[in-house]
Amino acid sequence: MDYRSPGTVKEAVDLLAASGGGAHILAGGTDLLVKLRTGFVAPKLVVDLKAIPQLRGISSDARGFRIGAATSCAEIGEHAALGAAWPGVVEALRLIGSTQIQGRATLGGNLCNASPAADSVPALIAAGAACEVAGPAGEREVPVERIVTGPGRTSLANGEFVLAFRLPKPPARSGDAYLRLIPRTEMDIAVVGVGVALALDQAGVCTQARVALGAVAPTQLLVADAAAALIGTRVDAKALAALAVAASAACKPIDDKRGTIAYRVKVAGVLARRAATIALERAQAKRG
Amino acid sequence: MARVILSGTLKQLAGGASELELDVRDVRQLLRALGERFPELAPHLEGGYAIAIDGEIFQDAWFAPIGPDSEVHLVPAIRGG
Amino acid sequence: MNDPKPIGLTERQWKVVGTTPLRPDGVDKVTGRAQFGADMHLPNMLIGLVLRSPHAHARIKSIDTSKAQALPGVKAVITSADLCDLPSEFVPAGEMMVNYRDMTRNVMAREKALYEGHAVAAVAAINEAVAAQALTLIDVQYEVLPHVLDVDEAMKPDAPLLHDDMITIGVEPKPKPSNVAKRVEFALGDIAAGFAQADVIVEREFLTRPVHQGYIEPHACVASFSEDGHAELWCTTQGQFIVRSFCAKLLGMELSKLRVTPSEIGGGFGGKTVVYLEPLALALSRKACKPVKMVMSRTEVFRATGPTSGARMRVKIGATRAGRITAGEALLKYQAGAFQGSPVQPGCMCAFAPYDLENVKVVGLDIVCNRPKVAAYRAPGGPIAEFAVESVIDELAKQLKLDPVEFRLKNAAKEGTRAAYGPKFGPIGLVQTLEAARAHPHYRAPLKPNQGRGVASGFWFNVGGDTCATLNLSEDGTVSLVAGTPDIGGSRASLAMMASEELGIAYEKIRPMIGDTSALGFNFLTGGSRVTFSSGMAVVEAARDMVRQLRARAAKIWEVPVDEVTWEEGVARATVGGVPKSLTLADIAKTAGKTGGPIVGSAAINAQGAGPSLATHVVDVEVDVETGKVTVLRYTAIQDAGKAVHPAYVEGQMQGGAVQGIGWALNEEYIYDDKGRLENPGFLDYRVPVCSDVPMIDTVIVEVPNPRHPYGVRGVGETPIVPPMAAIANAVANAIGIRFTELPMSPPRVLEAIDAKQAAQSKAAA
Amino acid sequence: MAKHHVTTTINGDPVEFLCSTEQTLLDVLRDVLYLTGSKEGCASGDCGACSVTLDGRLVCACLVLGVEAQGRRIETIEGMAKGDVLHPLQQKFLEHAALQCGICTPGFLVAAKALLDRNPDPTETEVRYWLAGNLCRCTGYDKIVRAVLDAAADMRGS
Repeated sequence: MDYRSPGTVKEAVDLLAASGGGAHILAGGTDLLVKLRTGFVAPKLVVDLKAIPQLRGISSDARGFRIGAATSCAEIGEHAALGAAWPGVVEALRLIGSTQIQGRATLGGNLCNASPAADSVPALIAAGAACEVAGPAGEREVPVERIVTGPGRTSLANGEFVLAFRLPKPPARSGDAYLRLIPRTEMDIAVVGVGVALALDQAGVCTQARVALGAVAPTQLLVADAAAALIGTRVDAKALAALAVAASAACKPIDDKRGTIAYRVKVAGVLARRAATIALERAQAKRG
Repeated sequence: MARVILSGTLKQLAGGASELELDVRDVRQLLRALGERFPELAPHLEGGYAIAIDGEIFQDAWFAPIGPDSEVHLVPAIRGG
Repeated sequence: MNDPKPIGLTERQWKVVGTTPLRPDGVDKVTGRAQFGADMHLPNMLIGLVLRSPHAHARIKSIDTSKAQALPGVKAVITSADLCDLPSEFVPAGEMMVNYRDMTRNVMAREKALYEGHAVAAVAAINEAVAAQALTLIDVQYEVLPHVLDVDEAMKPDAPLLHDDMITIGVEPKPKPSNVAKRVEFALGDIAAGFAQADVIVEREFLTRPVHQGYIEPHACVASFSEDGHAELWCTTQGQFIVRSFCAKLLGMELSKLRVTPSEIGGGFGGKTVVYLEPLALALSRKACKPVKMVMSRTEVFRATGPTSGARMRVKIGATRAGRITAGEALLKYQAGAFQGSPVQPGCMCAFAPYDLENVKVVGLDIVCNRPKVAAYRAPGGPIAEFAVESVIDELAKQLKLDPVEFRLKNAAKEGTRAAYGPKFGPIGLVQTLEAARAHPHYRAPLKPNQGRGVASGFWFNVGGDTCATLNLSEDGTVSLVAGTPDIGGSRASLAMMASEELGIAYEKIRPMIGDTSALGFNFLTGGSRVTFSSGMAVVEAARDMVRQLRARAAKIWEVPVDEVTWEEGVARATVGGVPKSLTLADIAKTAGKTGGPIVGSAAINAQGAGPSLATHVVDVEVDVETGKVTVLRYTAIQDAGKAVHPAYVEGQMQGGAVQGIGWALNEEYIYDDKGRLENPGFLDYRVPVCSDVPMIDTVIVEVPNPRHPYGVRGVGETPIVPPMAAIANAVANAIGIRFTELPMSPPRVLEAIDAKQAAQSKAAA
Repeated sequence: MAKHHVTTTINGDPVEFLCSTEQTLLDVLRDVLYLTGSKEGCASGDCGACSVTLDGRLVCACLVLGVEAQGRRIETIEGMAKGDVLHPLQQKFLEHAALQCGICTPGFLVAAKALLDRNPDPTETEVRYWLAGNLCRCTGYDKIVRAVLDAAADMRGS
């Protein structure tokens, strides 16, 4: 197994394209190294993307925020402006693993590992985030929810990788939140994860909402019915109850070692309600 | 004569005898006496059991004294983690 | 730091015992210098790896190692043919009764692989990569057999048999072969008459699942066999002497040809009282004539070592309206794993031990199934049975409208009480722990909705056993202390403290170490909460032996009879010709060569008289009724230590045991797929408590001295894991009105029960 | 596949080593450089016993490739005491009896130091969540948390 650490996007694209699928991308390594150790993957080549400047750091412009795909969660969590704009996204990515994992794990890795339970993904989807994707055919922008196609599978073509994440500027009077259920307080994989982003008009009526669920289907789900339950309401108890029902109804989970179907379905509704309540409080707090 | 009490599995192996009086002065004499009276019991006594003499538990202690009025229980040896 | 102030009941004025000096091995452990099992490197060392069965139950038709053997860099390949086969009989090994037929088969499968992860072959090669490649070249032909994982399935008439010749011991007439290895029974009084006197009877079924000891350090060893048939073994173990016994037997060696040196040990909790890698490393080294290092991966630790039993139990207890228990009955069915030897017997004995009962009957069954052979885990057998009993006790108290502490006090065992397993107790401290619980501010603190408080008590025997200790007096008056029980939690400190107390010299003047198997006579292992008790007793005796010699030397120097020489606070004194004379220990040490030679105090004992330790725990929980998640809010552990030599380490045992119990109660379990393969062999999905899961664990040390120990010591290490499961179940019942009889109380299980209760309520309302 | 030649800094010292791609930083520290203070408890980032800092960031050495150490700055438990002076955390762990078997101790100390370097006055909850990636099976965490809080107080005072 060889290791390369290209310094430019082109070099990385060429290496990956030339490997014909025999290469594996290394970003934070928190998933890859475990897979290497257990023999789950045995690539001929590991391509470390962390030396490419475009994949590192956080910047903002008129469109919003750009987060390099290989930026560690610890670094992202320390970015005050991002945390103020998208607290739900930041709290989600701060939940990925321990402090030690935070020092290494990246948003690009969390997404492209394509686990249905990845914590950052429902929050990014709810926030309407997109990926800058680089590849042999050049660069393109793809909504986050279009990347993962199934457990361990993505829509990225051979030689493609995620360069960065684009988060829009949050609308006025908006808020987002992410909640997950794990058996312990830390160190677990989400049994259910729910990201909610919503915006209110001046009267406090919800005008926009996005609700995304994790760990309840082969991919994260963007649930239009759940959003519809909030839009046009004051996010009151009745709307929240309807949201919970819609979230639960959207689940297509499996029974596995981390949870049962019945449990995931029920808790998805509970967490959707609780996350929406937090998002609402955050949106209201921005009113003044 | 010491009062010797067998219970559970040992009682079964001793053909149901639960209590007997034995003229023994220490643990080794006790084990010998039991083994002679109940040959089925003998292989189980070697190491697998502790002897409680008047409430105090002895393990692997042949010469622990047994008094003439002692109450003696055979209990499974405990090892712990 | 918080200064532990035990509730002391001893009269003696202590100088060192009861203080909290820094541990002698501490600096090595905070700087990374301490050498644990996997830290040993030798020149020319090979790396050994194990090939493990992918099947839960399979006949091994053939093993072809020729391709692996031929791989460049491979130095040795072994199978079960390289270890001795031994007859099925329980023979004494050191102090344990061991069935070597089972042990040799557990270490390396012979006729059959009996669990997923069962070792079937091993290789030693010049590095890990070559060894790993060699494993893939070993061709094992299996005939996969139906498997059985749980006791109920294993007891069905048509269940697949693990051992075709297993006849249940303890049943007459002899039954036909089954998976039930043994039936044990303990009875007192007349159970039917007892229940006839009861006004209230509670009977419940319980289910617990196996839990792993979860030590952070995986098993590891280095073996080095020389061409002349002598061998050295370094390993992480709770007992270097039992490792020597086991390995010598499995390799067909004389004991004197094998020296075992225990490394620092990274946790054991009972799980390092057996051998796994050690005989394999020795056999590989014997073939390769080079040192061989073997270290388990975490996955291997989960698939092939530990755990303690899962169990199916039925418990029935009756009591009068006045709150006196009239009868207790239990049926305990424990998983043994692939070979007989679950801790069901001690489980039976512990079940009702905290209570003064006239009528008791406990039946235990030891049942094999296609899981790793269980190993001891902290108070082996006790926590399982006492979870069931303490849950029923709580329910009875509720039905009788009695405070649960009050109900326990009405029935608590005390000095003179006949234990359910036969003998009468000496002085024990259950009543004191219950009274301390009742008096604790925790017991009266207010609770909010969905919060509940639970109480449970626990019992463990503690043990003594073969123990040696040596005190070598150096020329400068310092002392090196050699003990034979690996230090798993600070025992070098407590042993040095006892030597200091007895000799009357400063704690810092005594350097304790753990000897290898050539340094001392036989020592039984670190386990059964015996180290501070037994090695402590040996150290005190060795110190007294040294003091006798010191007084004799002083007497010679002063030319007075020895009985005129006193020893106090490290100084020999006598009045010689009307003049008071004194010699310090250092003075005598300086001239020891001239007065008769070096001074060595030693003791070699079989420590008897271990005193049971009892505990009462109080816990507050909060239940998230929408997700089923249980959070521990507050925890207080109260325990009788006899005498706490180093109270901070006693507290540490209580806190650690409580948190292990919290894990057992809430989240820890093995998850198998339908082929009998473990799905969660790692710390990600085998969920031990993490730092943010738990609150501070308050402690109260009670001291009811053990009259059989010179300082009153009882063991303390095991009892703390006994009460937590029931205490938490009782707290959950008080929080949400639902009684859990199944562990762990994980969120899906709790939510399912809450939903079922709500469904039943709305049905009743409709 | 030829081995990689890696130049790095460990505990302030320049270090060179050879490693294959498969070898983790933990493998290199323990088996190549004999810095065995970092422990392997799981090799999957779940126990924290191999905690080190990489350019000041707390990481699990088992989840870093050895070759990634090129040009980086690594701190391990072996670099924590300065000469014969223990770090306040090391001293407080001893005073509070915050270790029993001691296998997790190096990882806890490295992790706790990384916390106090960033946050000199953490709350109990912050300490507990920061250290949630470090498993201890012996102590129940109580004395560890107290030791960290006490060390923090001491370091603020000095």
